[in-house]
Amino acid sequence: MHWNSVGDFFAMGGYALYVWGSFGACLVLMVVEPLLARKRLTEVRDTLARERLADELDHQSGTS
Amino acid sequence: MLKVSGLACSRGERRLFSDVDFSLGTGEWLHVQGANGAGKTSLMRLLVGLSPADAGEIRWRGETAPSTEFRRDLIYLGHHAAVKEDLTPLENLRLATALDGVTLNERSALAALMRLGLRGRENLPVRVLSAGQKRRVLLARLLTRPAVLWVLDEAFNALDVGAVKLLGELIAEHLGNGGMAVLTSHQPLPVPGGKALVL
Amino acid sequence: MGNHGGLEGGIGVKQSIIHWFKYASPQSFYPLAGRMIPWFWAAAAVFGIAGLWISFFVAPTDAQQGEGYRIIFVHVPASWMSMFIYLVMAFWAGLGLALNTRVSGMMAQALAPTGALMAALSLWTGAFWGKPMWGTWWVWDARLTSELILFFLYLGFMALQAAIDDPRRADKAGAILALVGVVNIPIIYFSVKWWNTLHQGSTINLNKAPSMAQTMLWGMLLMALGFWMYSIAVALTRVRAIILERERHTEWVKHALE
Amino acid sequence: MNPLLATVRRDVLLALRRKSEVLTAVFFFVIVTSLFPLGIGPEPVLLKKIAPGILWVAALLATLLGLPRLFAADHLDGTLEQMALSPSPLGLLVAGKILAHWLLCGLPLVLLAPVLGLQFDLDASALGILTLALLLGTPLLSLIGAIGAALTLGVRGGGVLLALLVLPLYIPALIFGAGAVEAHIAGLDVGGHLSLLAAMLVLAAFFAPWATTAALRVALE
Repeated sequence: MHWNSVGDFFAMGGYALYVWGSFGACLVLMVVEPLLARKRLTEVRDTLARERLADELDHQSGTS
Repeated sequence: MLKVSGLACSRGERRLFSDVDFSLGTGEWLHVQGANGAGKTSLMRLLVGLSPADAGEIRWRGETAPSTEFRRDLIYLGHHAAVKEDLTPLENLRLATALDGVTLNERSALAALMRLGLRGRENLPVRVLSAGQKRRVLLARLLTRPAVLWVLDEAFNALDVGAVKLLGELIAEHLGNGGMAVLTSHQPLPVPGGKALVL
Repeated sequence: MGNHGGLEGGIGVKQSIIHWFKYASPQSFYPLAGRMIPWFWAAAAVFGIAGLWISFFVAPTDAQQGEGYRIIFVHVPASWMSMFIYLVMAFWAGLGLALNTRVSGMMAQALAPTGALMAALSLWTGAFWGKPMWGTWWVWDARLTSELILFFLYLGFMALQAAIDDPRRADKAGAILALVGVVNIPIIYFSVKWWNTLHQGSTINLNKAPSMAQTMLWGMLLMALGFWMYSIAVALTRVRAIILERERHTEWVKHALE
Repeated sequence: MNPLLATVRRDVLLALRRKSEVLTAVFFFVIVTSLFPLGIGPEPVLLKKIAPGILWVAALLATLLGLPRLFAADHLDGTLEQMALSPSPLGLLVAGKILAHWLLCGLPLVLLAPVLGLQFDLDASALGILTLALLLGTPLLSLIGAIGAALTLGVRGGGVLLALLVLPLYIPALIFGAGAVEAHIAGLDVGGHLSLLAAMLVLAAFFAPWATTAALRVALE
């Protein structure tokens, strides 16, 4: 372990902007992308569920 | 010679038709009927090999179509004019056959255009012709190449009475010489006999 | 006789593989992907945490670049993945074109955004590495330039697929483009490299990367594995969405969601 | 007649009947190259240095300008369907169309380039290398461009999409084409550049018509 303190760790020997800028961007994008993929999946599922509900309602009222 | 079995086609999520079977021998023709959107044009495009079928098989002379031999035996005329407005009927006809690898001499080209009633218009740009006359330029192609199978999609549309009669005669002649034809149309066709396929 | 049997067995195996590809249906792939996703997430987390641990707490400070070199632990894996994903994408696309399997095209489509993201991350981290090391955000170095072009290829693939409404047609057109891209990637890479050496006087030599210590290599490998697992997990999530979007009117989708 | 030559004859004849379409690309090439000195300043040393790059980028964009029309007209009026169903192999007809595109769009650029090079103070031998490089490079641009044109046929926003697909693939041609002239000006050997351009041309001549044909069949489905 070559970091003397937490502040030392975050300072990254004077390269804080560049190191955290890189790792931060990776972290942010790699959190956002799965969330977007997940959202796309849930949206399709919701639409399909709503369609099925509408079909069932049609069925019950006998208008289908 | 032409044998179609179990043909199926869907557009997007809609199934247009399935289990289409028919066969044609020399001198026979098929009238494909059906309402708008029933898939007549889709069937024709499938038959000539422009789009792939979901299921089924097309055999020509015992071999699976589309093959080069099948294309040599085939003339397909679709909805489009397939005629260049900037060229004359004569140039259109001769260049189109040249693309097929057939050399058409000027006399035969003129004869074909004359048969279709375009005498005197051979060297005018197609741009100045009427819609019916443009259609006749396309139909002249039927006379340029000895193809056995004619597949004509709505060929009788946009034709005047005289041209309808003329095309009927051409088809009858073709069948008489041992040819085959597949036609689509809403209206009754001026060609005797024929099998019917309703989609 | 034995020889004959062996031959038949071989053909049988080959046919069953083709059979498997042909009928690797969306219907059976959808639940399978759903079951696999958590495992890939877990693997991504394990490799990622281990990789980060080595990146920050085990790998020593570099003699020339100080702590700044630590960007290598995300930059190199992102670059590797961006290239690797393009190859995998082209493989699926080609398979779809050759065998007409439905899942292949969906896989290619699901991989493209992740590949583009990796290329973008590689460019971004490259710029953040370049600034402290050479004093500029961007140099027309061979590697950065070809990464940029790879990013453009991803964008083209995605734009083409998005512009075609019929999914079957979009898959085929995308597949042709991906294959053309695969043929071109080595040509582009070597031409850019040559161009760069020709103009060496005006640019900075990027090959002064820190000499690789064993621990650094381990860190990079672990991070790369983490990125790999991440990519698979995201692509599988996306392919599930694509399967549902495309197969929404089939019977099995109606049953699958009940 | 050979179907390939027949296609070339047909496309050239059509272009001669409608000259404006061919001339647009040529005018574009002339105007864009002439704009650069106005934007950068008339200093001969600087202009000479950037001339190969500018002439090549302008040639690339001028080629791109004509590409959307390569198959569009034939697609609209149904001629493409007839070509796909012709007894002649579609690949041969497509090769003919690409050749015609080069004759109508690439060759004029090659012939004009030495004249435009004079604006940038290039000497006679540099102009010769420029022309030679364009002679090898412009067919390559037509071949690669045809793949993009076929892929974007009948697609929403086709023109912009075409540029996005094709321009990255043009980069090797740009690098070696402009590089040849730059190397010559710097007093280096240009054989390597030109033979690599030729090698890429041979590769593209084999693969591009095939890929274009596959893309056209997809577009016709």
